[in-house]
Amino acid sequence: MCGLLCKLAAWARKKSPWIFHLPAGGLCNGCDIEIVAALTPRYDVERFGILLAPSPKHADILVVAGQVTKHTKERLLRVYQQVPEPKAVVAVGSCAISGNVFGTENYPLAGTVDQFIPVDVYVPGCPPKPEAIILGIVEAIKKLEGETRKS
Amino acid sequence: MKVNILKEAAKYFVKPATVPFPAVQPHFPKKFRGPPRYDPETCIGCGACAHVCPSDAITVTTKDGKKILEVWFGKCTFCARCEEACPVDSIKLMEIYSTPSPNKFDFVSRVEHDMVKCRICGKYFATVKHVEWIIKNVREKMGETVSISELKNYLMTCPECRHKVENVPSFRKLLMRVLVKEVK
Amino acid sequence: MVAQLLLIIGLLVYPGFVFSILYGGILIWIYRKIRARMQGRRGPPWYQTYADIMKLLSKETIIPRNAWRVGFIGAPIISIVSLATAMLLIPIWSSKPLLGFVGDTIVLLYLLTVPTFAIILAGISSNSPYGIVGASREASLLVWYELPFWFSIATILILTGTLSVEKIVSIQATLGPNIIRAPLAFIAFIIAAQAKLAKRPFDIPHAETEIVAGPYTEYSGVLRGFFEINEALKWLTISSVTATFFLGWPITGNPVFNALLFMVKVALFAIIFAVIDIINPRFRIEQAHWPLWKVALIIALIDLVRILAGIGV
Amino acid sequence: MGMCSRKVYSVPVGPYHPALEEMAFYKVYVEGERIVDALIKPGFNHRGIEKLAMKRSYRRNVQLFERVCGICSAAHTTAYCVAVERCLKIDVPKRAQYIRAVQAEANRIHSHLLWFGVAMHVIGFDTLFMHSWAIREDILDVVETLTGNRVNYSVNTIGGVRRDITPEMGKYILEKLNKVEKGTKYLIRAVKEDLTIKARTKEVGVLTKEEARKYCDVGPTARASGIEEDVRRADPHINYEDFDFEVCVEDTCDVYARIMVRLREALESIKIVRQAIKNLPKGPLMAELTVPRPNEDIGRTEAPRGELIYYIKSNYTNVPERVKLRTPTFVNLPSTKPMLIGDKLADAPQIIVSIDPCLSCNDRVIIIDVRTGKEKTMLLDEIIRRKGKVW
Repeated sequence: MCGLLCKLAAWARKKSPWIFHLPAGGLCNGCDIEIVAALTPRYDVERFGILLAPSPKHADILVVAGQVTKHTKERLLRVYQQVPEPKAVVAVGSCAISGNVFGTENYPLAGTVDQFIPVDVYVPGCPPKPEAIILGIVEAIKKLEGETRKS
Repeated sequence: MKVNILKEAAKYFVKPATVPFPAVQPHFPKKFRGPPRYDPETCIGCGACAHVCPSDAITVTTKDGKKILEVWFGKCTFCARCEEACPVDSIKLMEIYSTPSPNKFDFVSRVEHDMVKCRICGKYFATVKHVEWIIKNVREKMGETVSISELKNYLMTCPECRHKVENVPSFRKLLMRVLVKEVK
Repeated sequence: MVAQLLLIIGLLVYPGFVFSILYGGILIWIYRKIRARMQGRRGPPWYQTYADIMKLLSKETIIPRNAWRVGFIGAPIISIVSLATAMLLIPIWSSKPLLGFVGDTIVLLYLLTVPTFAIILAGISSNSPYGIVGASREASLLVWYELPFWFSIATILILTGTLSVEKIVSIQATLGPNIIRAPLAFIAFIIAAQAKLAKRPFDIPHAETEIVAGPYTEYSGVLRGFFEINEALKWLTISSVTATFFLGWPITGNPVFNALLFMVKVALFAIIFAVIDIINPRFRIEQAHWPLWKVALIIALIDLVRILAGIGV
Repeated sequence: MGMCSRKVYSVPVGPYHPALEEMAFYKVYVEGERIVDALIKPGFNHRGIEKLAMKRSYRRNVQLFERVCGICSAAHTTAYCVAVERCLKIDVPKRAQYIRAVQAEANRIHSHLLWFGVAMHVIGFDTLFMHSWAIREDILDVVETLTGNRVNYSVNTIGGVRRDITPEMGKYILEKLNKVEKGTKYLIRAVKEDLTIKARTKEVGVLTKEEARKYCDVGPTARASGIEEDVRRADPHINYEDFDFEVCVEDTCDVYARIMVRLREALESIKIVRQAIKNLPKGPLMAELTVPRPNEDIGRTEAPRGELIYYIKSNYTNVPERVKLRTPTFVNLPSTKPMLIGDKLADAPQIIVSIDPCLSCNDRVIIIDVRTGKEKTMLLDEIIRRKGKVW
C-alpha cells in the first residue's frame, strides 16, 4: 500500500514542482529577469507544472540567484528554513556559483550561496539562457524524486 | 472596451508563442557566447587569456614541470575577451548553453602543458609549445638572420637569467642583429 | 439499508466528495489552460491539479509558532466540508438533488458563504500581517458581493415562486431557462460570483503582488493542499449553482445524458469566469464596490422590480 | 509617528516580496489602508563595485560595470566608456558610436517592455504582462544576434565596440523591429482602451512638476511629471544629434503617465535603431588608444531609467584612481515617498514599481534613514548634474 502511495507522491512531485525565486543579494538582476523570462510565453514552464510560488512556504524548489551579501545572509537562511521538506536548491548564474566579477573578497560580500545553504544544482551562465534554467530545475526535480524513493 | 486585448488573446489562443523546448533545440545565433573551451591541440599555454579575464575565471598553475590552464566557467562572465586575446584561436566560446550540474567544479575546461627548463638555472618557466610557437613566428618574420640554436638559447633562458650581467652580452648581440634586420 | 448505503456512496463518491474533487480539478485545469493559451503559452497538462494536490499532501506541514492552531487547522476543513455538502443539494442527473427538501435554496446559499468565513478565519488565525490584511479584505469584499448575489437569487426565487432547488430546475425545464427570463439578474450574478470565487478583477484578498498570498501565506504542505482542494470545490460549486439557477434546462429522461449535460454547462460557466479573470486587472479594494454595488446590485434590483411588477414575465 | 493618535501599522514590503523583483526594504506605515509614511532601506544588494573598480584596469572594468545592472547593461558600459574616452582623450570612430546607439536603444526597448510587464503584473494584469514579455522576446533575439548574449552585451569597450553589424544582421534586426513595433502599438492601444487599468493608475502616485524638480527626478519619471529633459538631447554623447526622435513628455504626473511615457519612448527608440542601421557609416570599429594621464571627466548617458553619470579620475597607471557612479534609481528612489503618502496600501507596489526601481544599480550607497537629511543628499546631486567639472 505504501509502495503505491510513495510512487504516487514521487510522481506528483515530479509533475508539480513549485519554485520560489530568491535573489540573494550581490547580483545584477540579469539572472532574475531570465528566471522570470522562463515563465513567459516563449519558454512557459507552466507546461511542466512549474509554478512561481508567492511564498517560500508553498515552494519545493528554491531558485537562488546572486551572491550572498552581509545584509541578506540571515534572510536567506530564514527563507530556506521556511521551505517545507522535501526541498531542493538551484543556484542560477555565475554569481551564485562563485561570485563572478565581484569576487569573494570584497567587503560587503559574505560568500557564495553554497557556503550557507546546501545547493543541489548549479546552472552556469552569466546569465544562463532560460532553457538552461529549465534544465536546472528538471535536474533538481530528479533529486526531489530520488528523496521520495529513499523515504 | 477590451477589443484589442481579446483580439490579441484570440490570436495567441490559436497559435501560442511557446517554443516546444526539450523537443526543439533553442536557436543560437552566430558567435553566441557560450561556455569557453580550450583546444588542447592548438593551445600554446601563453596565458594571455588569464591576463585579460575580467573575473579571474582562468587560472594558470605551474606544478612539477607542468603548466595547467584552467577555465572555470562557473566564474565566467562570458565576455569572449579570452577569445579575442588568444594569439592562436585556441580558446573558443562554444555556441551552446552550458548544461547544469550538481557539481560546480564540472564546469571546467583545462589544458596541460609540458614546460621548459631554464638553460642556466634549471627552473621551469615557459611551455614547450610556447617556445616552439615563438621560434616559428620569428623564423617566419626573420628568415635566416638568426640561427635556430641561437634563438633556442635565448628562449630557453628564463627572464631572470636573461637579466643577469654575465648573460647580457650574448643576448644583446642577438637582439642587435634582429634590430638591424628590422631597420633594413 | 440500501437507501442509506446509496446515500453514503452519494456523500462520499458521487456527487459528493470524490467526484467534486475530480471534476473541480478539471475545472481548475480548464481555467489554467485557457489562461495560458490566451496569454500565448501552452499551459499545463490535464492532470496538473491532481499532481499539485497530491504533492502538497505529501509535503511537510509547518504550523507557525504564533498561530492559533485550532483555527489554523480547522479553517480549510470547514471550508471543504461545507462546499462538499453544498454539492449534495445540487441536482445533477435529474431535476432532483440527492438531499432535496423544501427551502434548500437558503441552505445552499448559506453553505456557499461559509468558505469566505473559513478564509477569514484562516487569515486571522495565521497571525501574519499579510494574512490579517487578506482577511480584512475578504471581509469587506463579502459585504459588497453578498448583496447583489442574494438579490439576483431573490429575483429567481420570485420568478419561479419557490424555495426548492428541485422546483426551480423543473420550472426552468418547462418555461425556459432563467438566463433568458431574467438576463439582468444573470449578469449581476456572474459579477457577484466572480467576486465570490475571488478571481480577477476581485482577487484582492490574495493579491499576490501586494500581500503575498493573503490568508494562504502561512499555509504549507497538507493544509495548503486542503486549500487547493477547496479551490477546486469552489470552482465546481459556484459554476454548478450558476448552471442550476440560470440554465436548468433542458432536463431529459436519461440520467446519464443529464449528468453529462450538467457537466458541460458547468464547464461553460467556468470558462466564462475564466475569461473574465483573464482580461481584467485587479481592482483596488475600495474600487471593487462600484462594479458590485453600482452595477451588479442596481441591475439585479431592476430585474427584481421588473419581475415584481410583472413586466415581461 | 508619535503625532498619529490612531493606530498605525507598519507593513513591510520587500526585500523578498513578490511585487519587488528587486531587493529593497520598504516599511510602509498604514492607517487602515491609507499610507501615512514610508521608510526606504536599500542596501541589500551592495557589492562594493566602486571599490572593486579601483583595483582593475580600464578594460577589465567594462565587464564589471556591465554587471552593475543586468537590465540596463548597455547604458552602464556606454556611460563608463564615454567617461574614460573623454578622460583619456580618445576619439571613437563614428561607426562604433552608431553601433553603440543601436544596442543602447535596443536595450531601452527591452527594458521598457520588461518594466511595462512588471507594472501590469503588479496591478494584477497578468495577460498584458505575458503579452509584453512575449513581444520583448523579439527584441532579445535582436540583442542576441547583435551581441551573443541576451542580457549582458559586452560589446562596448574602451575606444570602440567589439562587434560589427553586418548587412544580413541589419536586415534581420529591421524585420524583428517591425514585429516589436506592432506589438508596442498594440500595448499602447490596450492600455488606452482599458478602463480598469485607468482606474488603477490614474491619479495614483502623483508627483507634481514642482516636487519632481525638488527631488531632482530624472528620466521617464521626470518626463511623466512634465519636465522635458533627456541626456540624449542635452548631451549627445554617442552621436544622438544625428537621429531624429522625440522626447516624450506627459503632464498628468501619475503612474498612468509613466506607463505612457515609457511605451512611447520604446516606439521612439525603434525609430532611432532604424535610422542608425540605415545610415550606418563605414569605418573602423576601434580607435587608437592613448596613454593614461592625470585627468578627470564625466560620462553621461540616458539609461532606460534616466540620467546615468560616471565620473573617472585617471592617473599615470592603467587603473582608474577613482570611479563614481550616480545611477538614476538613486535619484528617483526618494521621490517614491511623496508619491506613497496619502495613497492606498494596495497602490504601494505599483507606485514603487512606477519609477522602475533598479536597485541593483542603486545599491552602492547605503541609506539608512531617508526621513532625515534627504534634501542635503539631493543638493549634492544637484551639483553633480551641472555639466562640467565640479570637484
